[in-house]
Amino acid sequence: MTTESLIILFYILVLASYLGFELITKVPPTLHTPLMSGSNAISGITMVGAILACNELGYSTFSKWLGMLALVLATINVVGGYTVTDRMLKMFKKKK
Amino acid sequence: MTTESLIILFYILVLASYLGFELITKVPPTLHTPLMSGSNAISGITMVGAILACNELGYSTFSKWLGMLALVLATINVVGGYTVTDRMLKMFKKKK
Amino acid sequence: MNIYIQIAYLVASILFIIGIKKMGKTKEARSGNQLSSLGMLIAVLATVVQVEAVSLVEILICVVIGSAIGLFIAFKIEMTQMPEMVALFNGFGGLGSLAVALSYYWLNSQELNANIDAITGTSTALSIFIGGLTFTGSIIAFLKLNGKISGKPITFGGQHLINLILLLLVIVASVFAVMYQADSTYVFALVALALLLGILTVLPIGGADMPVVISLLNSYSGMAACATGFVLNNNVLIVSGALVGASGIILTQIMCKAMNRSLINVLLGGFGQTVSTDGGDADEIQVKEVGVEEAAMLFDSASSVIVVPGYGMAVAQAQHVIRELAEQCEKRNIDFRFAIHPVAGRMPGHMNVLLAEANISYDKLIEMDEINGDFQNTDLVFVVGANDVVNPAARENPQSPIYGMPILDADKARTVIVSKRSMGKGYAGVQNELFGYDNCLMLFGDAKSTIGKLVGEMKEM
Amino acid sequence: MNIYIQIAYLVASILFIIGIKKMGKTKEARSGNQLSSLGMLIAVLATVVQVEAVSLVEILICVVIGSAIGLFIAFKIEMTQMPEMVALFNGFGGLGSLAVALSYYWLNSQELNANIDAITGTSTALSIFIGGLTFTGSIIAFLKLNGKISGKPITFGGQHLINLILLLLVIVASVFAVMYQADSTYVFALVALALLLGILTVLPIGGADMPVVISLLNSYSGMAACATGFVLNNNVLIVSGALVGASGIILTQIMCKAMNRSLINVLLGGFGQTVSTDGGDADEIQVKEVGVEEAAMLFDSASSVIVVPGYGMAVAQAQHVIRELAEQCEKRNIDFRFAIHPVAGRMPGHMNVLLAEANISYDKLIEMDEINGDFQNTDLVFVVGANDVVNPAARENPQSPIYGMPILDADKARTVIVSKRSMGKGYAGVQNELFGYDNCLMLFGDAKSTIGKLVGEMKEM
Amino acid sequence: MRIAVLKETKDYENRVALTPDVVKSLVKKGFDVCVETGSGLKSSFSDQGYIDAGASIAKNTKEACQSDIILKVNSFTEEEVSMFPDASVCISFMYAYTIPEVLEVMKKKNISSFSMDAVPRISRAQKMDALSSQANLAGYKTVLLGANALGKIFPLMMTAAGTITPSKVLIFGAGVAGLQAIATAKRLGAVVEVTDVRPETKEQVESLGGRFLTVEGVEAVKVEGGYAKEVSAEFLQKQKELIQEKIKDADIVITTALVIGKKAPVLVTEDMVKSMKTGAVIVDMAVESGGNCEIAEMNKTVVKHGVTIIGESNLPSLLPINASQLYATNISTLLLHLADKDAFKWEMEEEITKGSLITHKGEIVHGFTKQILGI
Amino acid sequence: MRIAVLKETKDYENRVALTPDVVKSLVKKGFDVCVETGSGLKSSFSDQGYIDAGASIAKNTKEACQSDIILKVNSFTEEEVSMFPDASVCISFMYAYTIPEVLEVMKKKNISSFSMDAVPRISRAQKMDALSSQANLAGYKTVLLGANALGKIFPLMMTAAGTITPSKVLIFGAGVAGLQAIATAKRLGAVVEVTDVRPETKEQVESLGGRFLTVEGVEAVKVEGGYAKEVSAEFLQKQKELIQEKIKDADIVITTALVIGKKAPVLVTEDMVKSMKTGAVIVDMAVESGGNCEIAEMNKTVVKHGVTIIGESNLPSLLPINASQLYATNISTLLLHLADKDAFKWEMEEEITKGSLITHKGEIVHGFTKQILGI
Ligand SMILES: NC(=O)c1ccc[n+]([C@@H]2O[C@H](COP(=O)([O-])OP(=O)(O)OC[C@H]3O[C@@H](n4cnc5c(N)ncnc54)[C@H](OP(=O)(O)O)[C@@H]3O)[C@@H](O)[C@H]2O)c1
Ligand SMILES: NC(=O)c1ccc[n+]([C@@H]2O[C@H](COP(=O)([O-])OP(=O)(O)OC[C@H]3O[C@@H](n4cnc5c(N)ncnc54)[C@H](OP(=O)(O)O)[C@@H]3O)[C@@H](O)[C@H]2O)c1
Ligand SMILES: NC(=O)c1ccc[n+]([C@@H]2O[C@H](COP(=O)([O-])OP(=O)(O)OC[C@H]3O[C@@H](n4cnc5c(N)ncnc54)[C@H](O)[C@@H]3O)[C@@H](O)[C@H]2O)c1
Ligand SMILES: NC(=O)c1ccc[n+]([C@@H]2O[C@H](COP(=O)([O-])OP(=O)(O)OC[C@H]3O[C@@H](n4cnc5c(N)ncnc54)[C@H](O)[C@@H]3O)[C@@H](O)[C@H]2O)c1
Repeated sequence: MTTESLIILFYILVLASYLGFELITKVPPTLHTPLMSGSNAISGITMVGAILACNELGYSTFSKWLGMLALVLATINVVGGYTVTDRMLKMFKKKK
Repeated sequence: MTTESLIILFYILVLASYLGFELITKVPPTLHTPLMSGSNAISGITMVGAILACNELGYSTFSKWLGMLALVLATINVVGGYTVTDRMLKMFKKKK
Repeated sequence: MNIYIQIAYLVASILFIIGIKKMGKTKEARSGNQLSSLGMLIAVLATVVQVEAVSLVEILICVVIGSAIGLFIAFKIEMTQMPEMVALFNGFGGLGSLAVALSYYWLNSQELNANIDAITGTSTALSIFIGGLTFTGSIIAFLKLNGKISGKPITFGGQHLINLILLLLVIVASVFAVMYQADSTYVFALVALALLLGILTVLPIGGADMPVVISLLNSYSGMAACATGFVLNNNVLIVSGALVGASGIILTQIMCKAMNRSLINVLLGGFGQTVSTDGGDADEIQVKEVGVEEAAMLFDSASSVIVVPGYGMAVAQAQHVIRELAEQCEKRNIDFRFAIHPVAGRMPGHMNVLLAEANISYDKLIEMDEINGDFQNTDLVFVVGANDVVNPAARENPQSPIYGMPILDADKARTVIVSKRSMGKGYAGVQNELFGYDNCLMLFGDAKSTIGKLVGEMKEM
Repeated sequence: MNIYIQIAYLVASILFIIGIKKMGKTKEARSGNQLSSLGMLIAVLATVVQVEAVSLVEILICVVIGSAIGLFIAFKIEMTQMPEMVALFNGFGGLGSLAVALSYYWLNSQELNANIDAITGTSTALSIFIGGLTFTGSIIAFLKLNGKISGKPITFGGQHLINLILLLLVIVASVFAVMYQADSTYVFALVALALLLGILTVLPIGGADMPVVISLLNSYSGMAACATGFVLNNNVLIVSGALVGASGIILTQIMCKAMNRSLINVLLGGFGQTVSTDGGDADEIQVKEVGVEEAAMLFDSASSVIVVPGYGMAVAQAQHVIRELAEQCEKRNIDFRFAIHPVAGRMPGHMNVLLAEANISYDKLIEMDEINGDFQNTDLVFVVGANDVVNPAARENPQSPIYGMPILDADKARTVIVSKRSMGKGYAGVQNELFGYDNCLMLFGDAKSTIGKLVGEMKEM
Repeated sequence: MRIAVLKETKDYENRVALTPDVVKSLVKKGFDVCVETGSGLKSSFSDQGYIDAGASIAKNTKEACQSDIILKVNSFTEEEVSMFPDASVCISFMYAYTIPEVLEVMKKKNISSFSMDAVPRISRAQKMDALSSQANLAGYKTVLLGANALGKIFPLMMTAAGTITPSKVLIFGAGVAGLQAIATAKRLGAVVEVTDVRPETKEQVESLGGRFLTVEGVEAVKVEGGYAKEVSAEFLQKQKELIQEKIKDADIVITTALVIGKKAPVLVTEDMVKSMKTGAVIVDMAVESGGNCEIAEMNKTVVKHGVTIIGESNLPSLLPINASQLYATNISTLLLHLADKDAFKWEMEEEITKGSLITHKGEIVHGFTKQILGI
Repeated sequence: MRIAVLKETKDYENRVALTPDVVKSLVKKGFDVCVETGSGLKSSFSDQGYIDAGASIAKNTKEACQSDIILKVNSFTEEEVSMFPDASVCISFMYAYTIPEVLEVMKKKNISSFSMDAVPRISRAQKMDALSSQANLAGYKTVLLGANALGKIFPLMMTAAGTITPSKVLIFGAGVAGLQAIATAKRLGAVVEVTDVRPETKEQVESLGGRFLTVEGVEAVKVEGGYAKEVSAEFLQKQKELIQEKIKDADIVITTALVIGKKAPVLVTEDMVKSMKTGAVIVDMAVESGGNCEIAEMNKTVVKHGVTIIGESNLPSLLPINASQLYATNISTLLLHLADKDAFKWEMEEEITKGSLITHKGEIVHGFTKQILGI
């Protein structure tokens, strides 16, 4: 990777981080767990990386197997994470 | 410019814009004018562009003259803008 | 590009972000502005280093000239001229963007005969267009605020149609300028069109709306800088331009809300006139309104406050929220008292009954004779639903039916805020000139609900 | 890369941002989560399109397996097991990042024998390290919460020193792994070290601190994803990883504050035990505390509220803020009443006097006998400085000195919030078991000031 | 000039025209003040107090009357006026149209007289408005009298021995006295309902936490100069129906409805009294001008049909200390408006002078008085 | 069983032991209730009301007494007791140690008697606590009496005719009555200052907006079972000094300080009265047990040294409607605790029974009474 593109990625990193800070400045404690869980699901974005990683022909190589392992794990994280979060948040509906 | 790098610049654009939105969500009216003036000074960042633009040898070409004009104008914007803003903000100190 | 320069740009960008954030809070605004100017210094220095002194002398001369002009203007002007100055600077910034983009275009298309790719070309055109529009628009705004042009909206038939046509022409010119780079006609046409559109869109707007327009144009100048960033493939320009563009739009929206107009209304040629809302019963009195937030800031920065309650407080049953206000002020060590006029309300002791109900200590309630001398040393008087009892006509106008009635000299305070629902008259049915005084601000709305909001604001500060 | 795919990634990033923003607000949290999952779908689909079905079958199989496991776990678990599930998923995510990075490293260094440049290499090492740490740390946290490992902090001498040494070894291993890519020993050493560190750092932490740890590990897994993004030069990974990393850190900090611990304390090996603060006078009663914000949310989501005032309200002079609370609730159409116990306070009619002072209408005040049947259908009971008059011992414990005194059946409500300063006893000097009930939350602090803050929160919602 | 304060002679009168504090301020302004001995006793002001304030004490009325200006609370008697020096000036609550005989004597002696009850109710005269100041105190006192006579307490009280429901107070008329009565009854915790003929009083009543009983379906009542003018028969009929309904539940009824210069309207008939709860209380503030309650008796507290009816004619006098303080401020402010230490100004066209001057050098000059007396 | 309500015979007594409402609930529970004619008249309850509630009316005391349970507010007289059937049960405020003669008669007739004033003040007996319920009303009434006797108004009032400063009320004792007095005086707008020997009352006083006068530099007072025990001489001395200081400014002084079973402590001496403002008012609630004010006279309102001193011995009786309501709830709750419609339970070791039972089948069994009577 060139330093040029590294810097640009750095811009993105900094801006996104700052944005993350700004967005979560005052969350009520009731939302702590769902928020944690929801953002955890987002971190399952490695799934994208995993797909790229197992994009090789053949099952034979170590890296391919690793990629597939990664894909399974990341998928669990993504699917399980979003579903659990949704279940939690459903409870917050106003009881009438 | 390649679309590749365009997209990356776009990331930066989007993130920065969103951040701008987030930052200025609730400004008290008293700060409207100084805020306007201060961010106006920031937009004088074209000064950077202007410096790049007049980075040519010789005064003879049109583009060079334009670049120098731009530099003068942007400098006015930057220097005047920051100074005026500061003058305004000085008035906000608590009278005791 | 050198990595250190890139890092310098990144640092500058972060400083701009932090600066803007801080500028949204009264207490930190000044340091925010300083941080952002520091960021600018870093960016400029980095750029100068980057160009490696190829044409350092010219650059230096230009910067010195620009700085001198900027400082001169900045120090010469009166505080009251601030908004027009902002407009002027903003115009210069816009023209600067235009010049940079044009310079780039010219250099490549005419001088180097290189080809500008479509993306860069589009960015260039955008930069020229927005920059030009910002320039002339700002200048018109400047002239209007300055009084050089009439503040009245200057309108003519079919202006929306003309603007639309011009806009279409802009697009056409842009496309042609990118496609036929050898022919400089198109780009000059674009410049001309941009300048013209700036004039035409701002001219029809009334002087009262100018601050909104300036804020919008400010946002535009940010976008122009951003477009320049795309032209030069420069991140710091993009970040700061986007930042200014976005925060400018939000700011514009906030200002619109405060003026009770919709942004769409302003954005699309709506840009029209404000409907003059104060008519009729207010007779000739011209009042200044104040919003809840600003009122809260005034309380926050006062060191002594006197509340003048009247019949309207009783009607609104605002005594309890006023106690909260008192608590907020006491928390800030603001000297907070009540001036009780002997005939405030509709029965003797009306205010006493209500304030006692709200548990306000007796020793905060001061009689008229005792407190009248203190008004002139008071930062802020808050008149809540009182009218006749603070009407200076009782002192000054022998023709008035209330002439001779002793009143509370609320008008002598540094600032007066009056909370009432409208320009309605009091028991005696007479107009109150106090409301039009220079130091008087009207906080319209039912006393209980507005003061409730005021307290809410203060709690957050 | 195809521009459409890039745009899809951009859209996904934006959806993540909006999703996270919305998840900070109760009312919008669910739709926020849905938006973010939509973003994920877009990102994944775009990626699948990008890889152009080279190995579609395997990918499909993996995804199906992963989804099945994820869904199975997500639906099987009880609501009470949520935090440990989050930990488990988080661990999987971490391991996923590790695997991706390792795969990339292996592919290039071992299989393709290509050279990985320093920057990418560093990113890879970071990704492996953080991913591994996250994995084992999360698993330990999971086991602790699950009860499989004792929730007690497991400590041993010199653990900070050992951790420090391991960390140094991690750095060494990373450097070597990047420098000598042909030798895979280093990278595996790195993996082992990361896994070990994860175990060692979390093991000494008490079960009560686990939520903070999980939140922190969650933030780490975000960083791991971000590092993977640098490895693969993929923007969506960077944006979402950074987003999760930053918001996770902030969230951790907020949680620390709520638990009265400093983040530094947790971040650095401080990671220590919580000092058990509830001792002595609370005897055996274990109470659950609630913060002002959460209390505000509970009010917000209730449809019926009964306030039980007691002597503490009188002491705190909280009647006026309670009126504000009533106003806030009425604004939300919440059924809001007061249950007046005949001997609440210290004189007959004590509550009546104070509530009348605060201008609360007589028909909101309900006698004990009339309201006692309603508690069980009430969402929320707010006990303000009352103690004996809601003590279930009077009903249930013939040994209690207050046995036989009729009480308000506050405990029958769905949720009870009790505002008092401490675990102090009431007039009768007896312990109140209600405070330890499952449906009871304690809002400690002077009633006037806490309710004041509560109202402030509600106003903002 | 010398000012005299006469001792009140009327029954049930405890007030005094000037208090030591006010005397002191008048003395400071250069007046001589002479107070008849024992004038302030009933309102807790001793002769010594007046002496300390700079007044002299007159042994009897005659001695006191040797002054330029003579002050009193109640109207002067023939006997008193006959003791006045020729061409002297006197001020008091005269209700001049009720005392033609006294006016006769004044004519003989060229007396100029101002009446406190005739001071116009304009903004700038508020400080001299003794009607208001006294009505205000009366409004407070009337509630206390009623509360004291009632066998119940006012506030809602939830106690171990059961809940005591709040008392219901029904108030007729939301003038100065009525409003203060509302405020006082509310303070004590009662539920207060109010009726008045002037529609603008609704807002005022509500501003004090009272509930206004609106007489539905009748046009508004004309108001002139702040006073209610005679109202239509239809209105009164509808009002009566409303009252009949409400009065059954009332624990205390307070009537303050006056129409100036006329007999007070009858608002509570004997039948209504019969329909009331045993143990209820009526306080009739208008008893002096005929009473709003048909069967109220002046200066008596009677129990009829199980209802206690209080007919105090002089309520402010039951708060003599405050009542005298306020009256003294009112009368001295008027005096200082009319005169300085050397002489009266006699600005006959000035509004306050014109409004309050009853006789000038013996001649009746006051329009309203003339009109009623038919001169 | 048949319950009788006797008519009160004591002077200044307007209450009645049962109200129609309570009678109705007892009848529902299966009791027969018989009310002596005219019992409820003074508290606005007619015979007809009782009949409607299901009671029978007895023509005279004798007829009424032919019952199993006899209820009254005040203690029974020898004459009444001699009319009781043998072995019947009676309940009232007996203050048994003050009536040894009556106890003699009870012994002869094997009467069992419970005394309302002896009901222990434990949480579960709060509903039977007539001392509290009556003291509470007394606290309200005492302020009204004081306010009514004062020549001033309570609240601060800023009017066109000048500012009326708020009245100062000084209250001794913050027991049940004292606290209610504080609340009532505050409501009316007075400035309230309070002194008590029990330090924990400070917080209670402040919770009602009163200002607590702390006697500095003396150790705390012992409290037993909620009642103040005799306090040290040093404390009383310091308290006296404080009071001497404060009483000069007071407009109203209310004393509620009782020490059970003893003569009330003297808190306001004659010298202090002399130092007070003319026109001030003292209400002595302890006048029946000797008075907190040295020169108060029982059941009289006297003016001494310019100060009005009110010595009502029976304040609750001045609010007969509410007082009877609450008392009826208290006494019927006690009765229902002790008996059902068929018989008494006679759980002699149960705390409430034990505390309130004075004589059992003629024998005096009440410890405190025995102790005082020296048996
Ligand atoms: N105290 C007495 O004994 C007595 C007796 C009779 C007459 N008066 C007369 O009453 C007057 C008293 O003067 P004042 O200054 O107290 O009152 P005022 O002059 O009558 O003015 C009251 C003001 O309150 C405003 N208001 C009404 N409702 C409101 C609400 N809900 N929220 C906010 N503002 C509200 C009204 O303006 P908007 O409609 O614009 O809101 C009005 O201008 C004097 O003229 C006095 O002579 C007094
Ligand atoms: N009403 C009467 O006539 C009467 C007369 C005498 C006795 N009593 C007795 O008094 C009791 C009344 O019961 P209750 O439930 O009203 O009161 P309580 O049982 O005495 O409890 C009052 C509670 O308020 C809390 N508190 C005190 N100050 C506070 C503040 N500033 N902010 C928040 N909380 C505060 C205290 O807890 P913390 O210290 O932890 O804050 C205390 O536990 C009964 O036992 C009754 O029998 C009543
Ligand atoms: N401008 C001033 O400064 C000033 C000063 C004092 C009073 N005022 C005004 O003067 C007015 C009269 O005050 P007042 O206390 O002397 O009034 P009042 O004694 O003349 O009458 C008392 C009230 O009784 C009402 N009333 C009359 N007939 C009635 C009926 N049939 N049923 C029910 N109510 C009836 C009247 O409307 C009035 O409100 C008030 O509006 C008061 O605010 C003005
Ligand atoms: N547990 C219950 O349910 C219950 C019920 C009713 C009353 N009580 C308590 O019983 C206590 C007594 O109440 P009470 O009204 O019968 O009291 P009380 O009539 O016996 O005495 C009145 C007050 O006078 C005070 N006093 C005594 N000597 C004094 C002196 N020299 N100077 C100043 N003050 C002096 C006492 O401390 C007391 O506060 C109170 O604490 C009350 O709260 C408890």
